[in-house]
Amino acid sequence: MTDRFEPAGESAFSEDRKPAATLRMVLRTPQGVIGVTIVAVFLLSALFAPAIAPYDPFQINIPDRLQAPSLNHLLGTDQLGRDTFSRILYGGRIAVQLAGIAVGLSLAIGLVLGMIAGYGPRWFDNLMLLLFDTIRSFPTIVMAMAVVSLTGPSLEMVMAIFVINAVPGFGRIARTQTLALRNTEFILAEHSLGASTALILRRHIMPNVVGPLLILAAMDVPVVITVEAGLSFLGLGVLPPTPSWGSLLNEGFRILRDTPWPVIAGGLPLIITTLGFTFLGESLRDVFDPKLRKEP
Amino acid sequence: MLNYALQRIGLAIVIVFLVVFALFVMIHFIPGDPVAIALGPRATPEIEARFVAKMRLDEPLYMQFFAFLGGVLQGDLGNDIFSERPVLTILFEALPYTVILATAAMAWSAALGIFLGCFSAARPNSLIDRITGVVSIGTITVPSFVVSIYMLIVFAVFLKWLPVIGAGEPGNFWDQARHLILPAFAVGLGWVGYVARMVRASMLEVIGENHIRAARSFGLPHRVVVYRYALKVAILPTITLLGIGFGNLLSGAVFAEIIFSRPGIGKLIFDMVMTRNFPVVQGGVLVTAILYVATTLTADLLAAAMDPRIRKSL
Amino acid sequence: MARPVLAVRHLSVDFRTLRGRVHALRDVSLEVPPNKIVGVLGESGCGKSTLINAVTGLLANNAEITRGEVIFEQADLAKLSERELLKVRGEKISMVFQDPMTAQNPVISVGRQMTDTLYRHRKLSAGEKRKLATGMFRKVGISDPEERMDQFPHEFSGGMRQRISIAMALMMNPDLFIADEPTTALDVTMEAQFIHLLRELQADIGCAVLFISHNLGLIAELCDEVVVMYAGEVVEKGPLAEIFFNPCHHYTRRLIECDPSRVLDRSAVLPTIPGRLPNLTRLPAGCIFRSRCGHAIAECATKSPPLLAVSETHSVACFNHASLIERPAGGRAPRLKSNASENPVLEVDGVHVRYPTGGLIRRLLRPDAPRHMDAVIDVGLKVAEGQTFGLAGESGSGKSSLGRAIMGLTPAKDGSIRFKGDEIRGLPPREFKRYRRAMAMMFQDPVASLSPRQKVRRLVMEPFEIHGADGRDLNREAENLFQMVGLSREFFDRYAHELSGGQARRVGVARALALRPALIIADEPTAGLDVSVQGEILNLLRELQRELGLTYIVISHNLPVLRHVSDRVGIMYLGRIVEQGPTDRIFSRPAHPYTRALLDGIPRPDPSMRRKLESIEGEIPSITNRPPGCEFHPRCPIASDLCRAVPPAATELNQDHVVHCHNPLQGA
Amino acid sequence: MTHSKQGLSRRGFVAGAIAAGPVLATLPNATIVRAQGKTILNARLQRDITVLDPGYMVGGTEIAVQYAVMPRLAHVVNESGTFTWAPSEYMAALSQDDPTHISFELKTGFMWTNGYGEFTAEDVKYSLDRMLVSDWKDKWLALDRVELSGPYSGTIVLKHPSPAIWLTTITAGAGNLVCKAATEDAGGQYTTEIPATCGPYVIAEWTPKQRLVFTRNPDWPGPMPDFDEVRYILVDDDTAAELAYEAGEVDITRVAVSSLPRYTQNPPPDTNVTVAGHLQYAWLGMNTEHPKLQNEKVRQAIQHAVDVDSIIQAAYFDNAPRSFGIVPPGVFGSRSQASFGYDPAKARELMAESGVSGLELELKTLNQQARIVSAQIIQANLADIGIATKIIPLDSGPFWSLGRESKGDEWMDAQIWIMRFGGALDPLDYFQWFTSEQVGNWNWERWTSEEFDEIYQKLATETDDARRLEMISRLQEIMDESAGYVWLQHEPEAFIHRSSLNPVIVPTGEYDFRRFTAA
Repeated sequence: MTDRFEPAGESAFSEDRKPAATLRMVLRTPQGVIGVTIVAVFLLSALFAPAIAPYDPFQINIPDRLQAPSLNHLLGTDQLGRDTFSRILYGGRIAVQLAGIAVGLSLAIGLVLGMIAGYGPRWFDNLMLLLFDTIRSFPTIVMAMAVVSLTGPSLEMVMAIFVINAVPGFGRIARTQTLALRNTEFILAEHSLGASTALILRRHIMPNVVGPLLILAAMDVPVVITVEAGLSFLGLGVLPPTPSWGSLLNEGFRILRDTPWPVIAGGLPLIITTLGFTFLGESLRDVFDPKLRKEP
Repeated sequence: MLNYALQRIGLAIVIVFLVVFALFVMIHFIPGDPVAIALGPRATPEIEARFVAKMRLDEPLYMQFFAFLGGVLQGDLGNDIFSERPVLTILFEALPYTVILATAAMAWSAALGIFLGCFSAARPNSLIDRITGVVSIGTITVPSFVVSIYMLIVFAVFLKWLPVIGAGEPGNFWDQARHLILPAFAVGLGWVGYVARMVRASMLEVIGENHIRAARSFGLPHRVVVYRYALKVAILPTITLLGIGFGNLLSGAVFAEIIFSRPGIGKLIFDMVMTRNFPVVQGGVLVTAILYVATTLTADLLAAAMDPRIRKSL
Repeated sequence: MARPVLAVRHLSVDFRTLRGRVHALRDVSLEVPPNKIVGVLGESGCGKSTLINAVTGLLANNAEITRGEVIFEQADLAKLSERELLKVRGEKISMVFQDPMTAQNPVISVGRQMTDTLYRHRKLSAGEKRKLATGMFRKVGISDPEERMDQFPHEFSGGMRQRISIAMALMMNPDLFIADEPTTALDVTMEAQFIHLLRELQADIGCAVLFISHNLGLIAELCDEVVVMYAGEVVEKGPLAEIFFNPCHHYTRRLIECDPSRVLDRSAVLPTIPGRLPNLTRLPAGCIFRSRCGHAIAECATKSPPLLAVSETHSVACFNHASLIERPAGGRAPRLKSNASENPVLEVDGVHVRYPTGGLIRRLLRPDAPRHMDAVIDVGLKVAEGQTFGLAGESGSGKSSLGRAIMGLTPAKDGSIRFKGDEIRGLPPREFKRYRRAMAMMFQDPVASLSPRQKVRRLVMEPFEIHGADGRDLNREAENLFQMVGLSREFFDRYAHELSGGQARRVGVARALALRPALIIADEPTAGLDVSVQGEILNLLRELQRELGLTYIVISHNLPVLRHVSDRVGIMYLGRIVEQGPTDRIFSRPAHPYTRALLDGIPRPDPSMRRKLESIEGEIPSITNRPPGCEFHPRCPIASDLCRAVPPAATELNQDHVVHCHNPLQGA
Repeated sequence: MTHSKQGLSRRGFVAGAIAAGPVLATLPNATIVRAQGKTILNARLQRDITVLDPGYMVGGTEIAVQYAVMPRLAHVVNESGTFTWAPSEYMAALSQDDPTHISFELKTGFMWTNGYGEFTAEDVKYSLDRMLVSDWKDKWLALDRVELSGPYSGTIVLKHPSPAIWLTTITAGAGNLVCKAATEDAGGQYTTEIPATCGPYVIAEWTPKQRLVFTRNPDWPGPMPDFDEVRYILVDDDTAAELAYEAGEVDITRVAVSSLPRYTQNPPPDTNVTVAGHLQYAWLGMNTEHPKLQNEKVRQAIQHAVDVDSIIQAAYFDNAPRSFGIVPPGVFGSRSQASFGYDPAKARELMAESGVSGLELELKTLNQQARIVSAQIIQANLADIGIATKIIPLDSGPFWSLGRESKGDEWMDAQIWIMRFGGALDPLDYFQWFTSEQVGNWNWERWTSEEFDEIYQKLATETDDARRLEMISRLQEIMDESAGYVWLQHEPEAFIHRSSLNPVIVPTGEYDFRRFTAA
């Protein structure tokens, strides 16, 4: 460790891992400040969208359609004359939902499967690896189309497709971490005390595995939104008139030659939010563990 | 090494098998009928029944699956339900374009990404590092269909430097190369960011290791330390990433293939699922799964071969 | 005195960290005269590494030299540009680092790495460079250098890799050679070989050496002059003999007293230095050592003591050192009595531990390859109630595997393990759980053996959670346990990483004690602890044994520590106990040549007891590739043909002294 | 060239008001691609070909390919704004002798490629006979038999009078003729490789998923077409196709309706916009049997609630004629008024009368931008009258199975949907999917009317225009009364092309390359 100085008796993990302290550490770098700010604005604007939005995002107003940005409509209007700025604000709510539920679910499933794979019997580990590899080898597009064909496109389906594809990533990291922990002294120490597997997994392995996964989760948030945009492009996205960022981008793309505003307006929040989450994710990674790498 | 390779190959076969099986299960549940999709109200129950029989969809799932596997073993992937052309032929028409696109995209993005990653890692937290970081993330985020269309408007419509559609005159290398530039750019752009972030992260980690300190303590110049000593170690996980990226592009370059009207395998599969032309879908998924597993395997083996620690012990 | 090769003057270094500015070095001055070996002595956190990084210009980005200069060949290295520094590094100054396993690039052949360091010599052809490199290889004692040049670092053992490090460092015939804890990661026998090599090479090349270590014995063994550092300051410096025979700073004196290898009396309580290093972000006013000193005077609280000359060559940073000079170092320590009885708590007989190797496909491909390796072979031992059995051996000797097999953490293949007469080998986990109440294990790394995300109180109380509290008042129980191991209540809510090594070890002890076990297996109880803290833990263990009638198995590679705590000692080599017997007898009259070599390998913190020769040659063979006959014969100085062919049986000499050797040493 | 057209057979209809320009209009001059001394036309191919056999084709682009290389009896012409048929260049004579007999006489000297000899009446008979057992037999339902009277002449005998057969069948894809000998050699049917062609162009190259290239047929006896080479280049995506046009890589392409305003108001240099026809008809369908929609008042309320003009404005950029029934403008019998219109007040009134409240409906539609925009407007309109609507976009697989009993039980759940069919130039073609027989197949609205079935039967054989008009009006009225439909719009088949190109595009949207001319 030539990178940082460690005062005696404290490890690289020093201070504590309490959320408040972690936040303090993150806020000590410009990158962290930007990340936290953007993510905070993202969450707040989603939460208070009804209060901030100047228009009803669903209000169709044909005469005002396809307007360029103006004081009336900060980011212009779409094909149905709806206010793009309001739709983006509400889209943020969708994004929060998508991110929260889809990423959260992937994390939870990946965590459980990964931990059992890493700690449990060899055959289960092999089975999980096989499952993860199979999912990865399966063309995502075909999977998405199959799922959507079955049920029609919806937010839930976008989430389901994301979860199916993201679980292997989380699972692999959880597994690797668990494998690494499995032979550490403190786990051995728990064994020597006669602790049950469930107790060891729940209390001693999970808290150590979940940290790296949270970092991956932060970095996956923008990925969900881009996935949603891509699926919308292929007509496999969310239900209209839901103002998701992906569908905004996709709708904008269709009328790009007439007006570039919807694409710009739909793309900017996506890029900014991605930057925010990535910065936050990387800061978290720097705080928790510089060694962790994101698996693609 | 041989041991490792054999193990991985065995696993790969199982994975391909599972992928194809999963596909059959999906097909079993996917609603829709190719004739109705193609002909709309002109589809009569009679014609529909004929096509169902053609695709063996009236047989039990396991029968369909084993019939397909039996065909595969004899090198027969069935025929397109409408044109009756052999699926294998159709796939081999599309495959070269996809492979060329994926190769070109990964090649340029890896070259630039590795350079940017090293460059950033050598100056962590400097202004240049930060700018590179923002740009990398930007490239990761912007959906490739948006990039594609802007590239088209700028380079093909306004500047008229590059062609818009197709893969170029068959057999004309330069024409094909010209047609490759924009799609390869659009597809590779996102990967520049990925690779750069990845290389930066692993470089930072490696640069923190003792042997780099040792190399520096022997007075080796910065350039040698970063690009020879550190990169040689840091590149290993990146190779795996590139393998996965390449594998994903085989079926995942759909956006670029649609917008640039390139006859690739990703778009082929997409169209064929849309029209429920299942024999082509089955063949396509089989081939892409094999290629995916093969490329990731190759990347892993390559990474292993480049790492003497693994090379000798395996 | 000749002009020093290196002169550090008033050097201060700060680190900008997320927790504030760390004042890592403050006003450090020292000189390295030509052709001399200067030792820097200090415990962890004293700033040794920062010092050498500052000298070589390898400080991290967040470090800043706030004051002072580093004069090397009339130039101030602290002010040189990176380009100029490059010329100095490698050519004039070179280094060897602590961990040989990570010091070379894993994907570049060692030969290439060697010749790369010669990149400035454009005149040399590749062949000549290679020749130079092979010559250097030969010099550091690597056989077949021509072939081994093309191998990769992982193909060498730890000892060999440290030799390669030296070879690389000395390629350019540097004027100054810096060794940063070069033997800490090595086993005793390897360490002895390394020190010997270093001395030879230094004499041969004639460079100045800056040798950094926490190990008093090594410093005493190797150095001409000593600089003692504490918390980023030089507290005392002078010629070796002055420092060891007439230590003036209270820290130096106590450090020397603490070394268990100095305290020969087995029953004595080890001296310790209570307290912790101060926080270097908020420095206390006055003397940095004041809080732990015990001899502080009023002045110490207000002023930071400067280095004062005691003699021409010896100076010390202490206001109250005069009183010291009058008192002789090392007082009489109080004694503890052992209360061992004859009832065996644990009987181990003929135990094997075997680990499988390779998977199914490997087995198919190479059917003749070994399918398993034997970590422990035919081990038998008996521990009586209240007794301490010491298990010694180098890394890979199987001592930890044996400990884990006894605890049922690793299956033992055959033989028997009886706990208070009950056979516990091969019990299913459910049934074994009953015995876990009565047996406890402490693991090597004091911090890493505590679950990192649980509060200390919960950790200590966990045994009750697992085995049931039996109606005990857990709060009372917690306080009791904490009191027993000497921790205050304020530690209840801490996490493991917030503890120092010593505190964490105490928590480990409390955890082990929670269910009042009869037997505690302590795996390297002092590993990772500074000398000053080792004593505290050993004293605590002894005290608890006396109070609670505990039985111990102490596993350690550190023979002085074992001598202190054990009633009986077993020496393990390649999975077998090659010799066991009463501690005094083993240490005074070892019968096995290996035991003898281990004992000879202990560096004495006494300049007057310098060893002349390295004890044994070679390295420990791999356990998958055991030599025939007596497994020690390739390294044994007195091996005969018989040894090479026939494994020796157990020979009982007397007084339970058993040895596996065809030719037990005379006098045993 | 004898060009015989009898009054009876002149089934011409006034082409409706076409927004951007008449088909077959002569357009101002500009340059067309010329390379290496050759005149080359680059046309966008929207979908790759799969089956070129007229009996088993999918349609669309495949018909365009057949038009270029295969013989036919007649083709569509526009005579001063009226669509009618004219004998093709292969014909010495072609006439409708009486309502059930069509006589033909071929010219001599048209040779099949690949050495299959001359195009004869035997080929005509073979082609039409095989249509009766083909996938396209519904188009030839009226055909009884073909009687040959000589090697080059014969008579097509119909089972009953069928005025529609000219514009819906003989001039359409199902009227393309094949070579008997070659087709039999190929096993009776073929897919991507036509065993023998006989047209001014031959297929020189087909690179699957890329392009299909026609070159002049050197053995063609008739006047040579204007282009040495026609490259039919595959571009799936509309946006990409527009860019390809603007970059000069194609000379003619179909454009999305949403792009029409841009190209009409601000066209790229030397560009003309051509609308071939509006033969698509779209409606909001309602399942009259669904429990939620059994109440006729509710359905009538919906009929009055939908603001079709807004849909046309938002989704079709004001470029699609509003629909007042299934017969599109330009086709005989097209209406300019339906029995209901946008009237939210009346819609609310009807809702009140129905006594239904808190109605929640699922609106299913194909997953395409314009339809989804339309659906959102309908959603807003229905919300105005107290009906909550959930839009369910479907991809074509599940969508086309939606109301069909043969595809499982989905049809029971179908509530309301946006549907679009395409028709031919004769009104008869439009009503065939809405008879009682079609309930559960393509009549997803599931209403039945004996009167409708009866009139539809009669209409097929009726030849008198006045009575036909009356019947067509009544049929559309019955559909209005079923309250199963809200008529939406007729989407145009719109194309942009170089001004120097005179394209000939049949109203259903297929290119007729052989008649393309360059100025």
